[in-house]
Amino acid sequence: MSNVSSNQIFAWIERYAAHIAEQKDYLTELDAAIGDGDHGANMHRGLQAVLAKKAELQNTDVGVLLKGVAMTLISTIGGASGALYGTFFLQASTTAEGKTELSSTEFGSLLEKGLAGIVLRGKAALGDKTMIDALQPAIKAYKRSIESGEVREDALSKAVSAAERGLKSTIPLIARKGRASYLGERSAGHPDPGASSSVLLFRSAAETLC
Amino acid sequence: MSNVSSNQIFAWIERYAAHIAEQKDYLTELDAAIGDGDHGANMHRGLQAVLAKKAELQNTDVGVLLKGVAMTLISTIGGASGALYGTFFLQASTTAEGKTELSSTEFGSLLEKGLAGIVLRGKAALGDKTMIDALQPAIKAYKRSIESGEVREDALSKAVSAAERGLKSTIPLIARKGRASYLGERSAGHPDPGASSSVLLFRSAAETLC
Amino acid sequence: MALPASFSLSFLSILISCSHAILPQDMKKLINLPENVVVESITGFGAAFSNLVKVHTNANYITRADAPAKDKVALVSGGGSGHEPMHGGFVGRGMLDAACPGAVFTSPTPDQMFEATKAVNGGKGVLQIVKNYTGDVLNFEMAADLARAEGIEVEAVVIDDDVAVKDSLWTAGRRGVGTTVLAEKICGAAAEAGHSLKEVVALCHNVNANGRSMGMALTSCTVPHVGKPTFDLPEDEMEIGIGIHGEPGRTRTKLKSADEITEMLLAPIVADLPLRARDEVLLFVNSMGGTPLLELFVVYGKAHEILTKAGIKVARSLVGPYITSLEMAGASITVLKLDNQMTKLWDAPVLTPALRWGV
Amino acid sequence: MALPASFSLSFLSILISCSHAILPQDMKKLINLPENVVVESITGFGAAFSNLVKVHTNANYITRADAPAKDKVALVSGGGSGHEPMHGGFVGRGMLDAACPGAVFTSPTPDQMFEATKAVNGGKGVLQIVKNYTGDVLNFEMAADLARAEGIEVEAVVIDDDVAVKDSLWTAGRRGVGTTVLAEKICGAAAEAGHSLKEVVALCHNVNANGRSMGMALTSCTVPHVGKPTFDLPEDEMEIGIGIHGEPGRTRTKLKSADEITEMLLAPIVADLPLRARDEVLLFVNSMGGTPLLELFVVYGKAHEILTKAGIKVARSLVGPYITSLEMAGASITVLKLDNQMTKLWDAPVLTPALRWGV
Ligand SMILES: Nc1ncnc2c1ncn2[C@@H]1O[C@H](COP(=O)(O)OP(=O)(O)O)[C@@H](O)[C@H]1O
Ligand SMILES: Nc1ncnc2c1ncn2[C@@H]1O[C@H](COP(=O)(O)OP(=O)(O)O)[C@@H](O)[C@H]1O
Ligand SMILES: [Mg+2]
Ligand SMILES: [Mg+2]
Ligand SMILES: [Mg+2]
Ligand SMILES: [Mg+2]
Repeated sequence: MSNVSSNQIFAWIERYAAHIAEQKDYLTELDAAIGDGDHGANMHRGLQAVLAKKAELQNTDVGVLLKGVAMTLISTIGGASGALYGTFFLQASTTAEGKTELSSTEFGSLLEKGLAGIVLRGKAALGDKTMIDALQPAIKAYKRSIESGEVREDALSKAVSAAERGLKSTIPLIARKGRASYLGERSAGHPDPGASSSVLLFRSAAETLC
Repeated sequence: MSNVSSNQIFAWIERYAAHIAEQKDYLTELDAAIGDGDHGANMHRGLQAVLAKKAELQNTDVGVLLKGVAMTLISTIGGASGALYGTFFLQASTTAEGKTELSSTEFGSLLEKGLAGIVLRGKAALGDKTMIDALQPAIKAYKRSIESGEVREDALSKAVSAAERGLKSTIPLIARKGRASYLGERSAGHPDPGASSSVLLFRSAAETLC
Repeated sequence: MALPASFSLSFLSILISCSHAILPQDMKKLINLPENVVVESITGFGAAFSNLVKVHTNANYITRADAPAKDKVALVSGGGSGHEPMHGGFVGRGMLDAACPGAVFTSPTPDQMFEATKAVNGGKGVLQIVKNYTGDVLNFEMAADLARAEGIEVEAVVIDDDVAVKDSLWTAGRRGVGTTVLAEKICGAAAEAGHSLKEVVALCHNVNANGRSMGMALTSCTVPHVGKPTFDLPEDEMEIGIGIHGEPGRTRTKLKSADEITEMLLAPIVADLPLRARDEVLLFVNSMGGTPLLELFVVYGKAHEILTKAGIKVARSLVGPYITSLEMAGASITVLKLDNQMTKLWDAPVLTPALRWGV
Repeated sequence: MALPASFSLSFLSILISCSHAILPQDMKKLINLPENVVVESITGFGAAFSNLVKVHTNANYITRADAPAKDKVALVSGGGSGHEPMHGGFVGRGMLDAACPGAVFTSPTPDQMFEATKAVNGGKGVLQIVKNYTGDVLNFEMAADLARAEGIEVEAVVIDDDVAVKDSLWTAGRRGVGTTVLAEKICGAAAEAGHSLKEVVALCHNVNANGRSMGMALTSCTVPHVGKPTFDLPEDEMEIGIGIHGEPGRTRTKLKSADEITEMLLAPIVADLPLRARDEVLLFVNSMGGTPLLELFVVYGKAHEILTKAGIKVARSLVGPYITSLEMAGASITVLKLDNQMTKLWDAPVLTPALRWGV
């Protein structure tokens, strides 16, 4: 199976922007239920800003590309998701400096590094009802699949399923991090907005990186 | 025909308070359409305050009684109607100093003096779309009836009809005085709130002074 | 006694149709009983600003804590409640000596004004600053009669600056709105500086002659003792030229952008004054209550830009909720053409609950 | 590529169901395009208060007109827009050196904070006053990293005073609300008086430790770029313990009287601090935006009465819309237990668009 090219990585981000654009009102509604009703608008603002930089982000190496994505998200989103997704891409970019393509395994390491950044910055753990509940199982599923010799297409497909299960698992949880935590028990019964946008991140990957 | 006693005058005011209490929301609605939506509340506040002074207002002469009504309305209503109805009763009281009963003719003079006070204070004329449009024809009808030898019951009944016609006549008018005047042409098509409360004043008289 | 048929049938039936009970619990308001709201509110106000003002709940009026101020003209204003911080918030050094709050949106009564006048009279006479509403004018006149009967020199200046209303000798004339705040500040400074009653009266007329306002509403407000919105405004409409008591305005139109609305408010003001290039003005952009500062500064920014582009110098500014209509969403713009005296007096120290600088 | 069935059916169908276009004309707001509201608003703000502040629209931050102030600790704060006058209205002598407004109800970004920090750094270090929301905390942390990398000494104090939220080591902890305003005033005075960064940091922790708040809402607000109310609140209900971004609160109950609501807000504050007879406090009664002063003073009056009856001395007060949630109707109460130092610093001169005294 072929490597992931930097053009594909850009296509991934572009697709992610498209999914977010389409779902922004829904994400915002999820956030209104247990947060402050801006997650969709936040992500949309950030990803549109990334698209506006298409010229400078295309046709560079993956490191420069992802660092550009990170800095743009950080400087245009604000809010928890700006810092966290920004950190994800910033840390991810450090694994791809100078590279114009990545093996499936390298891509897995990239994801893992990104997630580690989120955990370090946000200090949340699995089960706190955050984006981590979608990201962590998805990345784990991807890695296990690749390690067991499956093709990237299958690995990504399994990652999407794992992310979705992770998202679903957030529904009954009582939030311990982020704004939803202020609600205490009233946060139970709602899916986490950040976990929803993370599902879309993997969905975009499955649609573009195979 | 018997004279009007000071007890009857008090009964008139009491009845007026009852009518206002019943119609206060309607008067307020009329005022909301072309004014500021407080005429019912204003009149109600004032007349309830008068009722609260029942002990000191009953069993005095008509002059003291009406002066007490006037001062109470003036000090509790505020707004145009407080000053104007207050002035009406204040001026009316000056015609009845020391009297414990009034002939039908004297009662007519009392009304006329009260109206003159309103005109002097508010500087409005017939057709300006104010309480004067109900009061003036009502008082005229009363006087003419008494002068032509009819009994007070009939004179008051004619006064009520004249007040009602006066109220009706305000509907198409463009207001030239009071808050409704700010509306210009948009004030046409609505009855004047003060003319409505003036109809109730004569209705109360017809119900109590015969 | 037989009532005429027309009365008992048509009139009565109209009259009775609409009455309904009002419970305070029906209203989204932080109040107890509607009939107590003004007294409870000014009591709280007095507790919060006891260093600046004194609240008298016998006749409901507010004076400077140090009243009567000796050897200065005293300024008394007042009007219906629901326009806070006006007028109580403007009582203090360099502005009003007393304020008389009426029931919500209802003029105060002569006895309030009379008591306030006696309490602040320092011997140099009393100026009543009256907004041009029949109720306010008539009640202040009655109060002035009472005060004069006790030998107090009283003059009244009626503020009528609302260009939404056509001015005419044959009507009640224009309403008094935003310029009132500016007149109270400027005349208060003049009184503080020792000007005579005659001079302060002339100055107040001058401020009124050079101030013009126009307002608009996006939503209605609800008067506590009424319990439902004063008027209905469909979801996609606004009212241009609204009064501060929810009186209907000039026109009702579809919602427009802040820039367009700002132009609609400013154009008649500029035309009516009229303003010319090189004039210096004070630009006062006021929230009707429910419009947040975030939006108000958008309007201010546009108004500032329009005036500046026309060569008019915005020399002074006031932005915020100063003459409000309870929780009504909307804004008004007031422009005051300044001269040197007015600018100097505007800048003079003021120490009140709602406006303070220079001290 | 074949997507798993569960995804394309259940998940996707939920996701797509609710999207709809938003036109600004749908909203009763004085704005132009929702995406421009913050920049247009701070531009207008800058024009109105050009003598006090300078607005930088490159990275969206507001500094004192005379920044950087030499030889004093600089105070930087910020947060989502929609809480005006906080924080921009508190920039000026004796309070903040810079404020960073984010999008409405969204934390600002690290580059705004970084630019603001550089612009106000006077060499004695910079204190970030941060309200405890994950977004604010994380973005301020990133900004601090950037500033420290350039050799600027930066400390952060996180304000978490909202007793509506249960505090815990395992969660994001309590929200930062009303005490933020008091901390900015008190620490601003300390910085002005020449205190070191270490001292101002300690003081800020002390203010935070002694301040508690709780808020409630009668109505929701509408975020411009969302276009509809953040939450639905039935006509006869209210939300107790609401956050300043429309986050749901502790409980939703039937409407109650102002007196009852005041007790519901004050009791958990008094218990949590805890307050005892003879304590001296600053009582801050805040409007969420849509609640008019008339009502706010009713709440203040009751809160003052409750505390006084409990033997607690209300030594200082602040009443008004200072930390708002756009046009939300409701109020919050903050009580700060005072010591001599805090009282002295509270009284010290302040000259900002929203708070000024002593100068
Ligand atoms: N400490 C944290 N660690 C990881 N993710 C978090 C944390 N706090 C919040 N999140 C995620 O951020 C999402 C909210 O993002 P968003 O609404 O854009 O920001 P904000 O909460 O500042 O409004 C939550 O749904 C959650 O998934
Ligand atoms: N100048 C005037 N002369 C006579 N009546 C007037 C005048 N101005 C107003 N009114 C009457 O007062 C009524 C309004 O009273 P009210 O609503 O109680 O006072 P306000 O207008 O101060 O709110 C009007 O309907 C009108 O009949
Ligand atoms: Mg959010
Ligand atoms: Mg009225
Ligand atoms: Mg009125
Ligand atoms: Mg947010």
